[in-house]
Amino acid sequence: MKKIEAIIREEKLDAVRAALQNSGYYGITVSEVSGHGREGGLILQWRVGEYKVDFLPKLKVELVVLDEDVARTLNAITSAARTGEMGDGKIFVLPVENAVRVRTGEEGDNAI
Amino acid sequence: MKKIEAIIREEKLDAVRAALQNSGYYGITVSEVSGHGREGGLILQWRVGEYKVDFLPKLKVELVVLDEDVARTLNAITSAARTGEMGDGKIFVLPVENAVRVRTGEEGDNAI
Amino acid sequence: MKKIEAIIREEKLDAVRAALQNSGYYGITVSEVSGHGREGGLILQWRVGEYKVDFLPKLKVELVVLDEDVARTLNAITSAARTGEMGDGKIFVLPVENAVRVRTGEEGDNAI
Amino acid sequence: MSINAADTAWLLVSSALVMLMTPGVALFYGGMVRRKNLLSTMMMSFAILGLVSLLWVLYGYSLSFGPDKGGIIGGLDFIGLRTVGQEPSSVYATTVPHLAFMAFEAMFAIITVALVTGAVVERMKFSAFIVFSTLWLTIVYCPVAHWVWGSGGWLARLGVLDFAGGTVVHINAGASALALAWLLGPRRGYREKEPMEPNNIPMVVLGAALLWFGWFGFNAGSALTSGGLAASAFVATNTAAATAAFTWMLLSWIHRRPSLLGAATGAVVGLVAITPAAGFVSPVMGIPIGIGAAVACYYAMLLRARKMGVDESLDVWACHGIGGTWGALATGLFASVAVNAAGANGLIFGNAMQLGKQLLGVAVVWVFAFAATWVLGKIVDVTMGLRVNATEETVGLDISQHGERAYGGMLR
Amino acid sequence: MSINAADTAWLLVSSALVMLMTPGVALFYGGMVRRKNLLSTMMMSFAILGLVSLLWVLYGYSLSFGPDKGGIIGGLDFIGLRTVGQEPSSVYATTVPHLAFMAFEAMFAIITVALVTGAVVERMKFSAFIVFSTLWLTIVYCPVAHWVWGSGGWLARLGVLDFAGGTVVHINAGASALALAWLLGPRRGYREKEPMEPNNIPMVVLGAALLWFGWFGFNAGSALTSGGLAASAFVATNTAAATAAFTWMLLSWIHRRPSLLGAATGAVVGLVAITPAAGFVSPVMGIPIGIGAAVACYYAMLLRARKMGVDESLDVWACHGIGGTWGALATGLFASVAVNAAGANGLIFGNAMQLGKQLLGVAVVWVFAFAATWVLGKIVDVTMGLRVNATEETVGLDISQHGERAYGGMLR
Amino acid sequence: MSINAADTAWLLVSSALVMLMTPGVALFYGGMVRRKNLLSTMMMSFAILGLVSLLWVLYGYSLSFGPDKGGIIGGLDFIGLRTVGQEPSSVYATTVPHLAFMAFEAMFAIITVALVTGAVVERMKFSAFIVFSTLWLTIVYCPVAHWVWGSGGWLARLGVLDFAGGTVVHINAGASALALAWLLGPRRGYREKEPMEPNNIPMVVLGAALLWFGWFGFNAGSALTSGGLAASAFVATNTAAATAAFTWMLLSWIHRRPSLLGAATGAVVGLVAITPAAGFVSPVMGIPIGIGAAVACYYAMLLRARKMGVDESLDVWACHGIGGTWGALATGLFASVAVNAAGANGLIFGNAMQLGKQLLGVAVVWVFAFAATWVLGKIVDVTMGLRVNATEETVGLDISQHGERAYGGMLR
Ligand SMILES: Nc1ncnc2c1ncn2[C@@H]1O[C@H](COP(=O)(O)OP(=O)(O)O)[C@@H](O)[C@H]1O
Ligand SMILES: Nc1ncnc2c1ncn2[C@@H]1O[C@H](COP(=O)(O)OP(=O)(O)O)[C@@H](O)[C@H]1O
Ligand SMILES: Nc1ncnc2c1ncn2[C@@H]1O[C@H](COP(=O)(O)OP(=O)(O)O)[C@@H](O)[C@H]1O
Repeated sequence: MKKIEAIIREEKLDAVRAALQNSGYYGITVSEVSGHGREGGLILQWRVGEYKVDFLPKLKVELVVLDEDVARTLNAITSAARTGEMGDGKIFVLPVENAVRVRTGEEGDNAI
Repeated sequence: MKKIEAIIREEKLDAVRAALQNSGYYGITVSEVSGHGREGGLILQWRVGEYKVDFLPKLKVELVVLDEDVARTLNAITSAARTGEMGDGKIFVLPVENAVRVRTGEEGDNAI
Repeated sequence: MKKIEAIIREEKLDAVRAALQNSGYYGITVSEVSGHGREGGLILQWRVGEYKVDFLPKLKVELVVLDEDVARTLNAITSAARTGEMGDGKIFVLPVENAVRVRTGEEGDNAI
Repeated sequence: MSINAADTAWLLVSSALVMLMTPGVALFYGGMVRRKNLLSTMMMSFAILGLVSLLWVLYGYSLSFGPDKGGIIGGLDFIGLRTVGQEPSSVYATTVPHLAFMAFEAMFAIITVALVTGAVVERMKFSAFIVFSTLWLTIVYCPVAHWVWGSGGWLARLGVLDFAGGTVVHINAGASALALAWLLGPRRGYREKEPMEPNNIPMVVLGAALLWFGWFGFNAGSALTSGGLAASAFVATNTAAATAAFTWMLLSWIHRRPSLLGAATGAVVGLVAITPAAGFVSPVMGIPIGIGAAVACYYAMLLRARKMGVDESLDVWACHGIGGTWGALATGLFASVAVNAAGANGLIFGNAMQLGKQLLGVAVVWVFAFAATWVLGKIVDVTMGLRVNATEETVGLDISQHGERAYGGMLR
Repeated sequence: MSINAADTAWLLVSSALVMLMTPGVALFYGGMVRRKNLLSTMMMSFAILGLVSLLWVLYGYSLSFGPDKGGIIGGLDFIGLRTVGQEPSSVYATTVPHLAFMAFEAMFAIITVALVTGAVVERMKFSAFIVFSTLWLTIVYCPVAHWVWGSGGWLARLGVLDFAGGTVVHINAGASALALAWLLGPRRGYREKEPMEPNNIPMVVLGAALLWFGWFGFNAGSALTSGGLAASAFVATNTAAATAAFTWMLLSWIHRRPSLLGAATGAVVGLVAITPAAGFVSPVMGIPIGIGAAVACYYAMLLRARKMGVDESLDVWACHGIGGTWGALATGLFASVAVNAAGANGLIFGNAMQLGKQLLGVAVVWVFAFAATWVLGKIVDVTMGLRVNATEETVGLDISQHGERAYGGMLR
Repeated sequence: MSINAADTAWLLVSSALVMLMTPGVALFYGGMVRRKNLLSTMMMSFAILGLVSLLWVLYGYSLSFGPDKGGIIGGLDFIGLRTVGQEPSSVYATTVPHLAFMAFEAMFAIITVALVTGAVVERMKFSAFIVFSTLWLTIVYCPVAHWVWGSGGWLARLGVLDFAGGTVVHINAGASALALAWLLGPRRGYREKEPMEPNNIPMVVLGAALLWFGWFGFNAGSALTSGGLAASAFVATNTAAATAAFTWMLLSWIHRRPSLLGAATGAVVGLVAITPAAGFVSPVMGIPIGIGAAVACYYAMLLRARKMGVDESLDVWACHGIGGTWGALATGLFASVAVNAAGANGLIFGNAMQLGKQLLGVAVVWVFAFAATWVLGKIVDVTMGLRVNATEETVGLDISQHGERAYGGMLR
């Protein structure tokens, strides 16, 4: 099992979800994060003058997949989340040693 | 050391915390996440008609434990978080290579 | 590649960011989390009487770094985030098997 | 009598101000519950604004202010506003259109029911709430309003003074809140864990501000004319609110730190306590009345929270029941015919009798409201059930009762 | 005539109350959009408060209420408030300073333009919005106000009754909203996914409460004097709002669960529907008018959402267009000269003619507002473009149009 | 003289409206600070509402409006409202109860102190704030109010015009804010990083809306009678607010994008600037006064932020100090006895003297307020310390000073 953590643009969530569902994964966990990277920050206005906000809102999509599905899932996310502009985000793959489905107590691959 | 990531129902946090404390872990980090899985979404109302919200509020409980405590901790969380209904959540175990306690600079098992 | 997850005090974000930038990492992802540890909770007031809040606001800083940069990065974060009081937080190091830059599709070390 | 345009303008404005107090209650209470019950709490006040406005026009006004039947209740002559028109009433507020007086009184009935909701938030079934409120308006509020304010009402005839609603509104709401909370039982998790933290204190403060603002209509409007008495009641009101807010702030400071939630609560209890007295006492009496209100309600709240086994969630009893009682008694202490010739002198002006009358009024309303509410609540409980089930309560009433959530967004 | 101080006080207070309604609209609408467009939605109302106040003083009042030119438009005599002073006008509100009447009417013009914004939120370019609003005020609002309310206006002369703006304000806004939403096209993602969830329902409720509060000035203030008629309009207004709020709540309950957003919407449509009738019908008629409003607007909204291909985002048409139409027709049904001698009898008092006149008024304003708005919108579209581009819309108008975000913080 | 019921109704309503402005300030300021200081910022205004209401009744009114002592201060005759009753005063507002005038003036004292808080948010110790405010009311506000508005006050006698508080309220608050901010020093992190982002712009807008609404009472109420002058001041007020809001929006647009925070700020500075002029100038003069206010305050704010080394956090000086100065001078330019016979002609009507008098009034209040505040602040600083310590400031004043947090919840 691997855990896939994708940092994506907020507006790409629907596309990514659809792509994942197409590759058979509907179980995902999403959280609101703030990212800083190559992409420039946001210029906002105050009553007079302006200021820069360094962190931009991003979403972190987490899902655990079977080893054999990693490549497919990465492709699905990558193509769904891409705009080609800076700030499209990153995907990381982490090893997972075990998983448990709380409802049933099933462990390992069955829990996913 | 292993990292345990448990996606649980919001209302189960207290039970999970108590169970963890009983097994000797009081240091935990919790965040608000949104999950989608087998569980159906939420039906909400608009001025007329209704709509479905796909993501349900969940909590992610993260804690790093010693290798020998993994099984015990998993059991504690699983039984505390279970209702038996769809949407009870999942627990994932990830390997951790090192840990540092910021306050003291201690590393490894001592840092937990 | 390793993933560094640092739970820090909210007010230390700027210092940590600066320290990371000095060691060559400007790409980071931050989220608001709630932590419970050795540090006592917060005493708040109600209309009469008071109550204790167990979870304190913390920030989770996540970044993926090259293997050779782990030690340097840990040092940078540790010294920037330290106050010496309880509640300074923890840093965990997790193995990462792969990374993808969504914008370009680059994989592995190049994606960081 | 003929219409005085200035009095009419003042009473219409006052009616609008009192109307705004019910959304004020919605915010004041809404900010103090947990987020999952925020809409449900606001909905109780908002639904009451609709329901009671309507019932008042249909029959509530008639039961309260219709021609007296034996001192107990008003007759049905004003049902559906029959004969309530643009001309003044011959007995109430004789310088303004009868409709204006009716509207002003409607706002009092509305907010009284809305106040009671503070006792039942976070666990009462909405359907039961609507049925209970209808019964309570009819069987508790209308009679008490008639006794105290109705021409011929028995407490009025005995000389009980209640300028703007210490008994009719506040004791009535406070005693009923206690009875209903007792029947309902505590919220799940009450006292097991940390208290239920208020979700939005700025919202509470905004609610308190709208209450304070609207209370000028409530109290100074109760002069029913524009002039010296209204001005006097206005100043008494502001002084009591300010003094009590500051006193409560000091009490919390002595205890720990100056609390904003405390100051907002203090303002409200000061307003409650000055309500029955506003047009009978010299405005500077707002100071002792305000101090007394803050101290009495603060310790009543402590007592309720620590000693009484009842989860009277937002402390309607401690704020309105105790505040209203103190205000009613303070009227018996500080009232002066120099301020209002239609009133009476109180104890400090040598008339101990008045304090006795006030005590009687307080006792009657306490006992009647508590008992009648208990019976009505029990009937609703037995027939349809007062509480939501455990799952509904855990999920929160916003979603379980109303299918809505306060803050929508892409994710949460 | 000489100035009546009580009437003046009442009209000034009413003007202030109506002014507060525009921030009420900002909150009511702001709470219903997605968070990324919250400021942009509020900004539309706030900018209109600035812009229309100014244009009204410069020429809007003159076009609407200046000396009649052929029943069609007012003359330019009042440009820049020339000759509009502290003395009463000889034709309008003759017991109050002309300036007070002017101010009261200004607030109506402002809120009417603000209402239209509900159709265009989340996608209209701010610059285009400002240009469109200026044109719309000048070419749609001012003429219609003159026709119905101007001394000599052709619809007024025909005997069309509109006490406080059923045609001038609500039908005008509703029909224009529909035309403009149609030109603009739907929001990106409209109907592809779940509906755009309201970001803050408590804010919607606060907005509705301020609207209800301010509407007392809107309707009872439209008596232009303090007295029986104002009181009657006041009660009619409150009764209709309450009845419609409760009815809409029941409709949502029948469908699924009692909705707070529904109750708040119901209150608004009840207020809309009573607007043209408030000073012509007996107050108890607020009940049928309120019920009718809730039912008509509820199903109009369902129809719009399910059958019509237009993303009229916050349903200005269903709420104000349909609510205003029902109110205008209900005036033709229920009006009574016993309530207001300056009015007329309606159908139920044997005067079927009046219903015909009302129908005429409704039809004329519907057609004119829709057509003129379509033309104006088209002109703006062709010259400068009505919509933001796709990226701006995706990012949200708060950041793309205004360089601001609603809730700042360390991170998000 | 005898009481005029209409004037009384108008003044009581105006008093209620002005009272609401202080919660308006709480929201306006509260939305602009960082979230960790939101309650603390609101608390400053709310505590002042309590404290100053009380002090005003106890002695503030007497010092300001008691029988003149040498043009400098009022006598102690009105201490504790002695002899301030339901009958009119013989010198002030002689057609309304003396208590009504007292209440109206109380609201001005309250909001003036609340305005100053904008300079000290996010770092001032609450205990020091309470002590300072008490001193400041007594030693700065009351004398200045007496000089300008007290019967026999030396500036009044010299013919300085200030209709509703350009000098007494706004310059007084603005100059004092500057002095106090200077003493306090900047917030930690000020200018090192990005500016402190406002936590809640919708809250700022709601605050601005309540200010605008309440300001009708502030300015039009200052006519102290209901009639032509009140109507004229009402229109001047709305026109200036609208024009300045729109102008500021354009200024931000020229710079970058039309800003909602900017429009809300513009409305406030327009209201500030029209304050001294409202009842002396023709209403259409609200246009140049509004434009001037927006431009002057916009650039003053830029100057303060970029050139002056002082963290006058919410720009009380730039908004109220500069706005009030412009308004006071504009009164000297545009005043006309045709509008108000009790006023004077300004420069454009040939009376250059008046501008000189206005300049004198401005200079006196500037210098006195700045200097006296500096001395009082220094005394408080030396005796008890003005600032919280570094940890308290980092954690935020909500928790460190008040033991509360704005938004509670299960987790954060
Ligand atoms: N090394 C990293 N570790 C963790 N998160 C990162 C890292 N680099 C980038 N990110 C996340 O990815 C987001 C996009 O990165 P950015 O550099 O702006 O775009 P791009 O990958 O297109 O060059 C950032 O906002 C941040 O949240
Ligand atoms: N493969 C997965 N990876 C990450 N999170 C998951 C995965 N599957 C489920 N989840 C999380 O667990 C929650 C519960 O899952 P769900 O399928 O609804 O219940 P159950 O596990 O009881 O069948 C989801 O809301 C989601 O947050
Ligand atoms: N075992 C753990 N797993 C995950 N997070 C932890 C763990 N222990 C502590 N934390 C996080 O670190 C924060 C600081 O820990 P705490 O024990 O209070 O301080 P210290 O490390 O200085 O003793 C906690 O609030 C919690 O978020």
